[in-house]
Amino acid sequence: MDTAFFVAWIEEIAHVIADQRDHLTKLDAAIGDADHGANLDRGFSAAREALASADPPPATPGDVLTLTGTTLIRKVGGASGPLYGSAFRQMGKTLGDAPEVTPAALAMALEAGLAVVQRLGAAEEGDKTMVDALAPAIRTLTAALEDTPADGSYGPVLEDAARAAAEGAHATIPLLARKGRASYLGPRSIGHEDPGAASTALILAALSTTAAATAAK
Amino acid sequence: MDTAFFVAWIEEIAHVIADQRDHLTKLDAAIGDADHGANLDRGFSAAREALASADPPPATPGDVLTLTGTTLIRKVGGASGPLYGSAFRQMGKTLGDAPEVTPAALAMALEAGLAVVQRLGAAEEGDKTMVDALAPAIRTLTAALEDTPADGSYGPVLEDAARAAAEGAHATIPLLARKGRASYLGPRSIGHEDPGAASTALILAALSTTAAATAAK
Amino acid sequence: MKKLINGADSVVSDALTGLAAAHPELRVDVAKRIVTRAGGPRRGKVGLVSGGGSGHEPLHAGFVGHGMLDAACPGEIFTSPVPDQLIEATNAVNGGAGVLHIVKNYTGDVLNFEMAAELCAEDGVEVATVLVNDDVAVQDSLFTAGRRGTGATLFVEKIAGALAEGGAPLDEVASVGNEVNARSRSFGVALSACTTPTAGKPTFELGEGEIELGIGIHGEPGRVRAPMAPAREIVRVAMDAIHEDLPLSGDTLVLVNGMGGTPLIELYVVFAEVAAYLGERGARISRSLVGDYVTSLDMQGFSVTVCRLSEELTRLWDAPVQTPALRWGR
Amino acid sequence: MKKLINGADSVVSDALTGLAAAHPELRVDVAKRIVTRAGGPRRGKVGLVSGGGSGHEPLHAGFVGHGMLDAACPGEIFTSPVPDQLIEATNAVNGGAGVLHIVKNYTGDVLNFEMAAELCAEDGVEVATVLVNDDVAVQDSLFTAGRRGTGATLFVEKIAGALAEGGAPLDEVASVGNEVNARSRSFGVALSACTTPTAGKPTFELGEGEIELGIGIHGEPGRVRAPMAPAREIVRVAMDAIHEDLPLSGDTLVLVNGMGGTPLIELYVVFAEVAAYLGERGARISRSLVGDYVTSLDMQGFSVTVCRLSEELTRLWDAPVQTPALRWGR
Ligand SMILES: Nc1ncnc2c1ncn2[C@@H]1O[C@H](COP(=O)(O)OP(=O)(O)O)[C@@H](O)[C@H]1O
Ligand SMILES: Nc1ncnc2c1ncn2[C@@H]1O[C@H](COP(=O)(O)OP(=O)(O)O)[C@@H](O)[C@H]1O
Ligand SMILES: [Mg+2]
Ligand SMILES: [Mg+2]
Ligand SMILES: [Mg+2]
Ligand SMILES: [Mg+2]
Repeated sequence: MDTAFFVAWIEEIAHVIADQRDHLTKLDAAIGDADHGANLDRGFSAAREALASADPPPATPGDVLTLTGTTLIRKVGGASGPLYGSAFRQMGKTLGDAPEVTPAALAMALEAGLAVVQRLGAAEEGDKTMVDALAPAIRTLTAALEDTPADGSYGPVLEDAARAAAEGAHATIPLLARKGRASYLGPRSIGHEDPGAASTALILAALSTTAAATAAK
Repeated sequence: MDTAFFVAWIEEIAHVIADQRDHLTKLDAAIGDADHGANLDRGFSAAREALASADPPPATPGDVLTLTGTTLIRKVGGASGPLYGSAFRQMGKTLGDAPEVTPAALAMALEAGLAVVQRLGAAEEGDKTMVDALAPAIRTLTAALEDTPADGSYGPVLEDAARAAAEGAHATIPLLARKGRASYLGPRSIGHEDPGAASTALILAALSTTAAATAAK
Repeated sequence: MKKLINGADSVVSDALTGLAAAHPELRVDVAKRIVTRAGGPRRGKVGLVSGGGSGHEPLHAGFVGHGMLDAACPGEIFTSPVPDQLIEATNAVNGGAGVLHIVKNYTGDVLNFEMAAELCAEDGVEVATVLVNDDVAVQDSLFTAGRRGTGATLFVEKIAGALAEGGAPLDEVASVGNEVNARSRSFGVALSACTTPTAGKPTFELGEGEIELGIGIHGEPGRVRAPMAPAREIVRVAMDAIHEDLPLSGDTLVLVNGMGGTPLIELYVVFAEVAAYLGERGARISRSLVGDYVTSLDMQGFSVTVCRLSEELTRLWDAPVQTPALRWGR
Repeated sequence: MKKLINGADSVVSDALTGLAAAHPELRVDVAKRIVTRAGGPRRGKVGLVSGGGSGHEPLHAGFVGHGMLDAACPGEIFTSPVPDQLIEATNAVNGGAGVLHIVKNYTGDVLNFEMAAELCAEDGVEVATVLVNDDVAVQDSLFTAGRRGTGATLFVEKIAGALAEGGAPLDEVASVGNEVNARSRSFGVALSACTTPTAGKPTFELGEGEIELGIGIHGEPGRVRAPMAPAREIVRVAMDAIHEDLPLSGDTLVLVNGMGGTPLIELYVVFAEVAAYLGERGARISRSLVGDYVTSLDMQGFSVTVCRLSEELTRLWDAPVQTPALRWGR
């Protein structure tokens, strides 16, 4: 996966988040404050623009993710801004200046991003946050890497990871929230999908979509 | 018509206004400020209590109407308080200390009451106010007096006056208001019955009811 | 209808009880419904009395205090006070220099104040009256009830209050009040109707895409219903109506007033448009207020009031005032 | 949804434009969304910066001025500001004595302020933080997000602001802020949900006979839904929750706060009940505020905040303040 791949990923995220903006807002209206869709839409469309207009353009996958993270921090606000922003920045840092990223390196970067989210937000799995989508996705990815086909095609692996993220998001429905705004609702948070987990699932789905599109070329 | 008759009239007014309170409020909500029912209910139930607890009790019809008017002024507020209050006070004054009131004297008193309403409020007939119910009622009464039966039974005469008031109230529906709050609506006041005209019709209906009840005894 | 009340009949008394608890600097007679300054009348100072129906808070009780009113008489919701209240308040604040009645032009208010003024005069109290009628949405003629008194009431109470505080005689205080009224115009817009506790439901129904233009402060519908529009366009309708009646130029005092249910953030959006409108016409906002001052229960909407200032009026506006709802300089 | 706006995306900017037009004593950077005092920082005075999502007006921009905040950073509606804003504001108000961040305890606010504080510290600016978490409706533990910051924010900003104005050093200003927070508790009740401009419809639906108990200020539902009840009973629920957490006695500062869509007359009815409740427990209301101070757009409802005063806190509360929404003593 090269620099263009990562730019394509962020563009795909911006696209799918814009598309699902109202859905995310609706999820946040139920157990939060009805701004998650608008927040991420503002953030990722700014990231897409930042990447397009960066001069010089980002030279490495690490540059792409770092600039994305910085832009999210600068544009989103709320809880998701610093969390996603720091995660992307950490991923960028972890990738360093490698021009090509292997699935294994990507998994490590995601792992580092998750660690930052947990350091900042102190959420454990099961607390009904974005962590509940990100953690299982990474686990699936790491496990699948062990039997990646020799031809190095990582499409199916990322597809599995995206599916795990979606399942993780779905599995937040019966949970009682212990972090973020939803926690104020106590038991009334039960029965609703966490908006941040849902957006994480979209971000991982975008990764898989991007891989499929790249493979198709 | 003696003192007891006038006390009975005020009691009947209090009764019928309480009964029609929501209806009057609804009329006032359409082209005013939704308080006419509450205003008159407060006023006439206070008048009934004032009459019941007056010590010494009112000795003449004039006393009854004066005390009623004073109580309305003290308890109602709004436009209808001073208008109805002054009208009743003026009627009381006009009747003087006569112990018995003839239909002719009553007509004169009502006439004097109307004059006060018009002096204070400057409304002409056709301006969509209580004047539009009171004026035709008085005209009917005065005209009918000329052929009151020799036995002095004034029931049918008062019934005619009440009917004229009701018709006058009904006839305010197509009018454009030129006085009171409804005038702020301009042409949008058309199509609604004036609440004050409606309450005047109730007051005259109460007069006729009281006469009928007295005659039945 | 959901309201934070104990019952429709006790709203006004309960609110006055709360007013008394919150403002020890006021004397609140809950039973008689008279709010005065705790200190009593000042010898030789003209007393200012205002009043009107309840439901317009902070008007008028929230404007009782140093530099503004001496007494307020709240009536029932949307019902003018009765003469007894006004007479008692007039006597309570009479410091021997006479009393000014500030009356919003509604038939009920005018009649009840007139009765009170007559009786006070018979008792030897000198009473003058300023009639406030600033609402350009309403046709003004001898053959109508005339224009309503709305936002300019606050201006009149503040500026006449400042002059009275300075020791001016009754005729001057009345005349500055009349001047402020003559220099002021208002226009109101509703996004929703209000609900009185006794009626229990909204006085009119507005659809999702409708607004009322030219509303008053008693929940009555406006002159016309119009389609919902961006703030910029709604403000233009309001300001055009004002500007047509009183060409706007020079220094102005501007009140962007919430009707009770409108968030402050929206009032500031409106204020930005009012400022742009005035700027385009070369008028200057030299003093302003943004907030809920002359309300209509829970109605959503706003009114804008503009007063063309003179130097003297500006000075009086700036004079210290210390009331529950308006305070500066002390 | 009907709102007095030009569009969902421009609400915050348009309102800031209005704020600038209405308050020449403020410097409003509409593009960067930073509101400071027009004068710039005072050498040697601790700077106070607060901020948070928009939609809570007058909080925080309405509290910028002498004796209170030096800067406010409004975010998008209900979205905390971003670090850039906070860093720039911190630098703008740094008079060399360090800067206090007053942060309401929400994950987003905490994280963004933390990032800003870290970067400011790296740049050599001394930053201290007071975290406000007064809302007793929310469970407080290490394993939750903790209690929300609501009405006590105003108390912290006023009292820390007064101390800073007097020239106290950063640690003392921070410590009085923490003390105010520790002595304050709040509880909120909604009669209706609010509607954000982007969502376009209410965040939850309440039936004609239902209310939400224990709500925050972001339109989130409360802890429980309950049947509508008279003001007296609703107030008892709120005050019991506060009293259980912080036994009420002695001198208190009480805020009865409207959520944005509640008429003032109802807030005074609520205040009367709060006063009766405190009176029964032998506590004294020695200072108070009634009105819309920490709002949630157009939500109908109220919150009550009680702070147990000391003599020193009372003195600081009484110190002069001159801001758009809170003003006395000058
Ligand atoms: N402490 C936390 N750790 C991890 N994720 C969190 C935490 N707090 C909130 N989140 C995530 O952030 C999402 C909400 O984001 P958003 O609505 O944009 O911000 P805000 O809650 O400030 O309005 C939640 O759905 C949750 O997934
Ligand atoms: N100038 C007037 N002359 C005669 N009647 C009037 C006048 N103004 C108002 N009214 C009557 O008063 C009625 C309204 O009374 P009410 O609702 O109690 O007072 P308010 O208008 O002050 O709320 C109107 O329906 C009308 O009949
Ligand atoms: Mg949110
Ligand atoms: Mg009426
Ligand atoms: Mg009325
Ligand atoms: Mg948010």
